[in-house]
Amino acid sequence: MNLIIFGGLLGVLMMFAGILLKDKRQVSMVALLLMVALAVLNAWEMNHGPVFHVNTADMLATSRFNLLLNEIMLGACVIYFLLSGRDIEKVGNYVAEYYALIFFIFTGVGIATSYTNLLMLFLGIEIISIPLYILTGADKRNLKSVEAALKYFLMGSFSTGIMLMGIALIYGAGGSFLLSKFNLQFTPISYNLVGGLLLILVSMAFKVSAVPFHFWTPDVYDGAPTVFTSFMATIVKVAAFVAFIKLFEGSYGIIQEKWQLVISIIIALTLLIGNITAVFQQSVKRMLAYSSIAQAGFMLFALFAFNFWAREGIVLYAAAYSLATIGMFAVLARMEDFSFEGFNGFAKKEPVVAFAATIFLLSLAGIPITAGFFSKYYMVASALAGGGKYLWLLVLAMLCASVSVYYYFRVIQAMYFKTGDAVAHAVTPAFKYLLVAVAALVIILGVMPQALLQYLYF
Amino acid sequence: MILVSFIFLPLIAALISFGIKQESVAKTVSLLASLAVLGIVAYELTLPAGSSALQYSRIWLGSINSNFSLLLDGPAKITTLLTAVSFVVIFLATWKNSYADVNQYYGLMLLTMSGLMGVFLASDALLFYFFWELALVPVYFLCSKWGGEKRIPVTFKFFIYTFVGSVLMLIGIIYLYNKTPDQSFAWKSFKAVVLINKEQLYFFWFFFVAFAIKMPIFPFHTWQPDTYETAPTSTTMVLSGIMVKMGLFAVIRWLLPVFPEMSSKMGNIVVVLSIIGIIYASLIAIRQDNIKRLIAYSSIAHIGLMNAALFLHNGYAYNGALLQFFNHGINIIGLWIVVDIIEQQTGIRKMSELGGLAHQAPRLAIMLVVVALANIALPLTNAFVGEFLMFTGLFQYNVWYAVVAGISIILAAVYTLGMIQKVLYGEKNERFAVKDLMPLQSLALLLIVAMIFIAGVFPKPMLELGQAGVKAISAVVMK
Amino acid sequence: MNISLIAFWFLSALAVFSSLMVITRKNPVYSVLYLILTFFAISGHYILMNAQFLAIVNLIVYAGAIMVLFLFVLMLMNLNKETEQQKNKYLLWSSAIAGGMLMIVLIAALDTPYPQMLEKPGAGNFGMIQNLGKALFTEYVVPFELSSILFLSAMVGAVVISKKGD
Amino acid sequence: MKLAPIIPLLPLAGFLINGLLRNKLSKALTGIIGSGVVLIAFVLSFLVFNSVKAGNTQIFNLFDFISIGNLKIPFEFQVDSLTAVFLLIITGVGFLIHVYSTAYMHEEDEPNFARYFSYLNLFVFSMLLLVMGGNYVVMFIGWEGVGLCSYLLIGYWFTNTEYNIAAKKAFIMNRIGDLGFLIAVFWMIQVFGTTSFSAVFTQLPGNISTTAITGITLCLLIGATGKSAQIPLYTWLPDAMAGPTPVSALIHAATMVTAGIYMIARSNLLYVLAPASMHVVAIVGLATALLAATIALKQNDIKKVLAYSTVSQLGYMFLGLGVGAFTGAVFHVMTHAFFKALLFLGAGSVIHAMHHQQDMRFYGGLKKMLPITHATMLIGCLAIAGIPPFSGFFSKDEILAHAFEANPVYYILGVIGALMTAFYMFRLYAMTFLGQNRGDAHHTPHESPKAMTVPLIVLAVLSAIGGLVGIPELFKPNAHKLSDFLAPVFEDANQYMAHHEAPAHSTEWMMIGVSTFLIVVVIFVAIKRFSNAANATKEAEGVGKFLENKWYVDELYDAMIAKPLMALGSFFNAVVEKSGIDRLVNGVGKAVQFSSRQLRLLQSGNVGGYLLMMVIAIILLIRLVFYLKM
Amino acid sequence: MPINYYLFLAIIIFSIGVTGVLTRRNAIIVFMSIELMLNAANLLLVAFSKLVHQRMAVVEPTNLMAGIDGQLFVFFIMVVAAAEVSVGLAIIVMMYRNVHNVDINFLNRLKN
Repeated sequence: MNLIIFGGLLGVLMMFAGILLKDKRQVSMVALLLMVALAVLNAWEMNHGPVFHVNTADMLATSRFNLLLNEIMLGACVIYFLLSGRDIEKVGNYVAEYYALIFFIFTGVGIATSYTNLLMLFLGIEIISIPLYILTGADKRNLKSVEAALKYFLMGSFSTGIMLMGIALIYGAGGSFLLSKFNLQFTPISYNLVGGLLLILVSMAFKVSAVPFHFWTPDVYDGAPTVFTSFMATIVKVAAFVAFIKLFEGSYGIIQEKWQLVISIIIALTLLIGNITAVFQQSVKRMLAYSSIAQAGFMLFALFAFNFWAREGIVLYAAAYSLATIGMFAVLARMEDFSFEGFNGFAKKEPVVAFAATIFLLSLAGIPITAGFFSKYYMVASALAGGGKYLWLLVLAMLCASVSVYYYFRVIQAMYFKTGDAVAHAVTPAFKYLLVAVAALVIILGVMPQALLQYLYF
Repeated sequence: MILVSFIFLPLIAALISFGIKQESVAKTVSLLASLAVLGIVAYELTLPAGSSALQYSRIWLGSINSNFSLLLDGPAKITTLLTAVSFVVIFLATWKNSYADVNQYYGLMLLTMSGLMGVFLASDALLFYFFWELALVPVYFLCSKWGGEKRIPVTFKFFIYTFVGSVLMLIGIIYLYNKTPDQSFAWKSFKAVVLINKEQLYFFWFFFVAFAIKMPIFPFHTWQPDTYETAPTSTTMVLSGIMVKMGLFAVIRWLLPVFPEMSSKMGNIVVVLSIIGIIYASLIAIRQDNIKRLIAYSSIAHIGLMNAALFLHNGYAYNGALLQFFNHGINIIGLWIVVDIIEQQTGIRKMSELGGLAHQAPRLAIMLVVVALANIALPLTNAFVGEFLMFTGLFQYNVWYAVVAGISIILAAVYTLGMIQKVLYGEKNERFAVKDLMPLQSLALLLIVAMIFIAGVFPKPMLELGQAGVKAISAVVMK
Repeated sequence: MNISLIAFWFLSALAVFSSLMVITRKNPVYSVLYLILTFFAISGHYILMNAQFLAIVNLIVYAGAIMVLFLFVLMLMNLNKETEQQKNKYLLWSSAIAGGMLMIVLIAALDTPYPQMLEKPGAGNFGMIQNLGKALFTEYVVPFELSSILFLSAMVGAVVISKKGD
Repeated sequence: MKLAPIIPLLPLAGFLINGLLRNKLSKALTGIIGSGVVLIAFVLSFLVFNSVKAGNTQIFNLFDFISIGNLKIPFEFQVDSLTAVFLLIITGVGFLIHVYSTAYMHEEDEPNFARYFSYLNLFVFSMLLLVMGGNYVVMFIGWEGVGLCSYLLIGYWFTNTEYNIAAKKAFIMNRIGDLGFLIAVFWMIQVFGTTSFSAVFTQLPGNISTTAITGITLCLLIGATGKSAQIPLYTWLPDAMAGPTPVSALIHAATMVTAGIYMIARSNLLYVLAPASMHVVAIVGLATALLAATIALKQNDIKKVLAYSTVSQLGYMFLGLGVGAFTGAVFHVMTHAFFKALLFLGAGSVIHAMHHQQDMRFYGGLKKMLPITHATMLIGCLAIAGIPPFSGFFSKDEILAHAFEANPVYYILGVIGALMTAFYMFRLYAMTFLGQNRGDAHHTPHESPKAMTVPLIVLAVLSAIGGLVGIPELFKPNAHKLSDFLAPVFEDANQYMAHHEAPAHSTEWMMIGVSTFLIVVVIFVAIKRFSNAANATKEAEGVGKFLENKWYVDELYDAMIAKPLMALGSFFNAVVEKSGIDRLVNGVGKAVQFSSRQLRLLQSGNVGGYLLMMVIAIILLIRLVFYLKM
Repeated sequence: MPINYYLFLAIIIFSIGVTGVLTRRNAIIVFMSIELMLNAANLLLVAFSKLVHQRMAVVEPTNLMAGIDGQLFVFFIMVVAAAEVSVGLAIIVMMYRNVHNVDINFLNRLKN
């Protein structure tokens, strides 16, 4: 609740800051402070409840689960500001506005993670999407950016249309928009409801870029300014996932068999396409775009069987994935050349940065001692907890995981084992220390995930 | 508590070594660390069975009930001892080798050591898998950074190949976890798992393939010769001497006790595979001109025999295999040391281009002959007892298997003597000047030779180390 | 065959026809005009279903504001001639077929054997503005407020993107 | 008697000292150490011999070698009369040959000289281990040990590649035999649960299946054929002549090659209980004896002749074992050790004098120049030819007599073999010492130093009178010392052996007479024929060529076994490995890359296409959910 | 009349919108087709809200507000649509500024 209210307020505040402060650095500072404040407020809500008590007419309901996930996203965003503030300033003149939009997005995140009413889901998703269209197109002179914005916008609103159709059908079936009112009990299950759920599934799958609704992802991630790609690929994606899970955790237990089949197909496709297509990419940025699809495939396991493992798993995954990806993009944004060759001999030039990047890549690949291992582990475990019915899916997932090793390690090879002169700009000591700190965080999570997971309880 | 130091001593040393810049200091640190570990291991071995210092456990992941629990049973004793000894010897033997970024090199070596120790000690499935992967990563860096030509693709193949194997095992682990009575990863609970036949079938193979790739046994072995050839020699020593034991050890701790019926049902297939591998690898070894590849293939043959022995459900074979864990490690490391010295000095791997070294480096020649003869299990060398017992078991399992596998004894003689002849004998070779052993190298090799003969003449202590493990799982192993 | 049924059929036919026109006209300006026609038809349906307020809003917001905006943009870019080049034939046809398939599949899927009947219009006046207003400012006040943030961000975005000078 | 375990340790010590200090010690010192330890060992063996004669056999359990569960294989020694005999032969002959070597190897520089002696000591150590071992495993240890030493000594001049190859061949052929031995041991462990002689034999005959015993004995026989150069594994021995001549004398004539006989004699009880194996042994022995003899007829390299004669004599010993004449076999081992060592050393002396010329076609007329060598070698030739009263006569006669009892055909063939033996031995004698010198004129060979001639004389004496320890019943009742001495070892066997009635004395006399007469005739023919240069140097053709090329057995083995294996190896290496398994593995990776390249094309960059695919996906999903009944 | 009529009508218009999106290349027309889709949803919602209303009227006749939320949802959809249109047109204008073209396939740098 705090997140929603203060997200909006601080957003407005940012805009004023933009008017008052001329220096971009200061704007970034303010943004950082406000984001920290937002994180603190959310943390406050975790322990002491919201600041303002609003009667939401049971359209919003917070739980420890989604608050923790919000906290993770906020924390990730703080790190994101720390690492990439400089790059945000480089994008264009409207730095304050960009920050403001990010705050607005967080309002949307707050809604999308705590809605109990499809109207709120719809609003939340829109409040997230619309600023993103803009951020994607923020680099106005760059045709890639423009193209990405157009594609993202058209396809995004297309999926919105589909979602609305779905909501309408669900309303027709249940006579209400409340998740709690999905009265599927009476048989035969209303066709409208199934159709509606299906269409919402499609649109949400689009938001989390699950195959075959992923087509926007590589182009948009590739075209958007790298900083905002990083933001989209991590925080927004996690938010979308939480929304997705909330939508189904209540409803779909009833028609699980069908849903599991559908979702298992989607997962399989996502893993296959995501991983295999990433193998042949030439640009690291685009490779990361595909890898984000692949990672989504793993996160989808949380929907596949929403149980204890999935709850803990998605939390862990959100943290691990966001940290690693943000870190990796932060390094990438500093690079002269985004292609794999651009990383040749990077370890010689910037050993510290290269080391951190290696940790991030290992984490993405899911190698033990990094957070990535346990996040993947929990996901697989969640799917297996229901028995070996979908063993083929797990085997596939694991094989894909080993395919993913291929393209992540290509970067490591370029950095360490190939000779070349990789050029990186503006690698300040502060930046290095931050990176190392993030890497350390990744490792800590990888060795004792409990440190994070414990917040799910008490 | 002491057990923890097996893992963390090398780890800390590794971190220190990463920090150090001077070459000599880094080397000293690693040597001291390995010596310290050796000391501790030796102390642990003296402890009576059932002593509290032989196991350690504390909560790791409470919510999923996985503990950081270590156990030093018979097989673990042998493998940990092997690890400790080998690293000391390796560091001694390669003391004079110079590497770029030497501190990183030694740091990674120590990381590998700690990972290996973890694998051998872990008595918690998740922890085991954790270390299983962990031991692999530093090796990947070692091979790809300091290896020979074609190192990057070769190492990459090795890494992904083994990775594929282990991820399947991960599925198995999780599945078994769900089946455990008390929902825990503890070794005990895993042994208590009851599975229906089909599950056993699947997950037996999931586990076995992971281990088989690591060992490696036919037909999962193709990564191995290339990797041994390209990897820096001291890494190759670790790979061939210790890492292959990971797979065999894992079979003992995680396969036989967990899938008793299936491992006796499938035992025959595994044994046949191994025997095919033995002959196959030996025949290929005969045709090798590259000395490193020759040793690689001979190693495949030996590993195949050990693996077969583990699945015979026969006490003799089992003991023999355990004994051979240690001895094979020592012998092959000895071989690599000699090969390394030769390559360091001549830069040649092709046996056809070598020759006549016995004139220039008699001490080296003697060492090579001794180690090579140990490698073909000549009596009174260490390998003899192990192979003798394994063959005894194999014979009792199936006469014809024993006879076929026995042919490898002859083939081994063929390629080993061929190697000795091509490398050492013949006219004095004028194309290169070879200096004889340096003091440290001699020391390392003398240690190895000493172990070869001591273990060869008095195998009893080592056998008794293994005995404990045999008793521990005799219920499953000896039908 | 009462008046409302006739109205329904007429409006439906009009809506479908005009929307078809929207997507088939070469000249974008025609498309816009047909779209407005469609909106009128749909508003008519709203009235048939006692959603008088929505009918008006639909006309004002959509047919009025949004479509004018469209027209405005079109004129601005003077795209009011048939400049659009065609997609290649296969893609075109496959797209058309896909759309048709979607329709057929959805209808087939959602067709219920014994559908409920809608009463004649005029029964009850719950679509009137006072009811809507009451609901909007009592239980739907939170989304109402939040939509302001949506507008705010949209506004900011529009400014950021389309402001001249860099 | 208590000292018995010391005996093997002495040569071991010698090996270590000479081996480790090879750069420090002077030749003299090395020689003294090398020979000294063997001498001491000989003395000790003599004490042991006496105490055994007093009739006590003893088992020394040194330490547990292997003990798993109920399988206990201690490191134990067993000393009884059979062992004692071999102890004496090994240490005695060994000592003489050590002494001989000090002179023969004198050109070598210190380190190699020391290396040579350390190898020699190591060999003696292993051989002692072999004969003293109290169970088959310890025996096997010695068994492989001697194989190793023979490998090292054959390849002693490692600069020469042919020698190395010969050494390798010897070791590998032995290994083939060893595999048989090992399998026999495994079998014993399975059947008897132990490998100690005492424990095994006490279980016999018991209710052990005949198949088991036959199998075990046949496997042991394979081992024996490997070590004792019998068909089919004999081809290594002639090549083994690459080694220094004293080595040939010690290893490839006197001691190591008799290990097989020792082993079979040791397991006599097993063999007796497996008549089939006995026949196999006899036939193998006889066949080898004849084959080798025929080949020896046409060899020109002096050492090759002796080598084949060794093979042939070993064949006789196997024949003896096969027909149950265990004592005879051991007896022949002893006498053969004497005269064959003598002959080899003599040949060595000749070669030494002829500056390492080994081809007899360049000898001739050395009688005057090497008087001692000539005299001693003549005795040796007479002994091996079996002229009474030289030692060879008694031992060979005993074997042939038993052969006759078993089967007259054996006897006939045996005699033919004996005739050939006499022929080629005196061919050698004549070509070497008679006629006129065919070597290069301008240097005259002269007699070897004392260190070489003294052993020759000693051995000559032994081969002259050595036979007297086994005078057959025929001449003088129960004067057969050796058989009395060995009786305890073979007594159990005798009671299970099929007893043939001994032939009448008259027939025996007749047989001896005839055979001796024929032999004498053959000798004179040989001397007559090969004293003149023309015949000596004549190129062999026809059958002769065939024999000179050793029946092309080496080529046969090469074509039948070695080449196919090599081919298989290269096939695996080139085809199965590279383009089979490995390509499969890489193929997976390639497939992924390929599909990646294809899948990229889905991402056409065209919004319409994307949306189209999405819509199609939606349609399929709806189809799936609504029309898939679950 | 049966609710299905409205259901089908909505679906038809929706599908026409989809077809438009798929077939046209002019960004603005594509966008208009999307608006068509939204309106189809609106129509359906209104129809259902009436249905719900009269269903509830049977259960509790006093509650006049029953089913009102359907219409309110339509209201919000219009709100969002307006916002989207503003941003969307802004983006299209931006594209036009850069390349003087509104063909969605004109910009095709990002692929594979």
